[in-house]
Amino acid sequence: MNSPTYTVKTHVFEGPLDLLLELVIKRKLFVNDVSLAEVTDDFISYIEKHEKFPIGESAEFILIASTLMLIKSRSLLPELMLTEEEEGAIHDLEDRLVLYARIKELSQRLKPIFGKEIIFEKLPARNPSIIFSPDSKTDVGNLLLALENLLESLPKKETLSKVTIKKVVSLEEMIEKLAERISKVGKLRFRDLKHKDKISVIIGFLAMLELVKRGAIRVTQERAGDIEIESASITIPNYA
Amino acid sequence: MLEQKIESILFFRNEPVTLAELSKLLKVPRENLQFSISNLQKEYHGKGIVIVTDGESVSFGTHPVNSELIETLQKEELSRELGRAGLETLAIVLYRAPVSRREIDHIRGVNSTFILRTLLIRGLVERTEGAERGYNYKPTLTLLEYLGVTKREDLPEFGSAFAKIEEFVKTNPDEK
Amino acid sequence: MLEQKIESILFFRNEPVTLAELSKLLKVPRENLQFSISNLQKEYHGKGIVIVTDGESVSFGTHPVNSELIETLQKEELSRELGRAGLETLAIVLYRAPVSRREIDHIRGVNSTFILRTLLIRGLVERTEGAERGYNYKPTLTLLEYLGVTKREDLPEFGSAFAKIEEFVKTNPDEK
Repeated sequence: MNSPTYTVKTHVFEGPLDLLLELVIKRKLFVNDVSLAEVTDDFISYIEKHEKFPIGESAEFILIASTLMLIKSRSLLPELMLTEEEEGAIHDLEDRLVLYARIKELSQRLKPIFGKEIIFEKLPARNPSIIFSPDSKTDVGNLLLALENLLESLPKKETLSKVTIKKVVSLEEMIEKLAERISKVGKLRFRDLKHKDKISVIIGFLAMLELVKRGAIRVTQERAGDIEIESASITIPNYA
Repeated sequence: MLEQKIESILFFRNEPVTLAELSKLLKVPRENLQFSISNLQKEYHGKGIVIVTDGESVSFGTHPVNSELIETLQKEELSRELGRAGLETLAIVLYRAPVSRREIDHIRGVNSTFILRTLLIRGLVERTEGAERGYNYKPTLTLLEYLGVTKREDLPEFGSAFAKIEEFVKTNPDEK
Repeated sequence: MLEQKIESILFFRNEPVTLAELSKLLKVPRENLQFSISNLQKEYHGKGIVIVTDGESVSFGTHPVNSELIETLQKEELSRELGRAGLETLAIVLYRAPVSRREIDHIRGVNSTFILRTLLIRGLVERTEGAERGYNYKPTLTLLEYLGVTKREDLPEFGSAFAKIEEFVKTNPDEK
């Protein structure tokens, strides 16, 4: 009943776009791929701390996380070529974020006028002339039918759309492929990315990406599909 | 402006308002009101709505040239099909009376203000003073007779339909 | 005169009247009605009653400047509370109607079923049959009335709400 994580989420952020926008605005940035790359880590670490979202929402969080990951990969490794679909996903996220920011601005314009100077419709007549006037369908059969249709359409527990589940399931796959492609660009390979959950896969991946960029790890390829990371930290030259 | 305020009040109240009441509401002496009202009467000259007064109370009314049109409208209103909204609202009132508007809204998932007004005017439902400040709605005797139902248990599937509504209301409590 | 007749009907009816009804009742094409209604809106400028329309329905209402005065006559309690989710959803519906639930979800990045239900029950938004099998959502006259505007175009920044965004979306794909 009172799940603390749920409380935190609803009181702080209305979903992943809200969170992402807040992170961008907090750094006084405009929405573009540079700012999104910058806030990627914050975004992921927020999800990590609030892992127990309702399933539908965590799916949306993970989808957006995966797009951010693409953005960040590209910003760190400009040689990385993204597919048209991936580019599309990035643009779509940027467009959504810009639109959402605008909606928020507009909602702030509505806030001060809502319920301030109301236009009232007239009160219903106090003593209307009442004439018994059923219509052609006023009989017990049709009334029961109307009731049954209504009962049928009453809201039920939200089920996650199949599309979303499919997208989330394929996330891991996407990361593996991306890792493989990065390994080609960066001449390196990764250790097995099969973590216990998707978020740690993303986090592991991002952390690794960062390290690769800094040249802090060297990865050797044993055989196709098998990834190994070797720490290079001992050999980092010390310029101090 | 005084005229503006009078217009708003008369329109909103939708029934004759006495000068005494207007005077109290607007904190303005009667004479000023009389002056403004006669101004308004001139202003509305030639319009579809008119200001009617007997010197004691005032109200808006429709212009008599359109009385035939209004009669047609009235008849048309009463003979119109109730539609899905009307039938489902009426069904809820039948199966769950006495029921508040709030509960009807909650079950239907949409606002029922206007449709309930229609059902009232058409003599299909009536309201009784409810618990808090709201009204409760129940079917009229005429409707029950017309449907051939002497008690609501006679309604088809009464038990199971009632139980389903009950379950929904219980598992989806009204937040407010 | 058409304006006169419209005035009489609007005043007589206890709820907003659709243009479709008016057109049928008065045997006049929609365009003529739209013209007359916009004439009426101008005619009532500065008066104590206003004409509210969303292009689909029309209603008389009291002038927003008299809001406080009329509220003292109102027995029903008004609920002015509206959380962030509610405001955002209303903004989407107001500035982008007709809009499907999916679009609303997509813009906000969260499921809007629950908040839409609340807004429907409060009578601030309504649904219309959409293209496929889903519903579309649009603002009700009640919502415009709550905001004190007589038409959507009078909402803050209505015309320019998305001008900049459209530019961004247009140029965004070739940014790189």
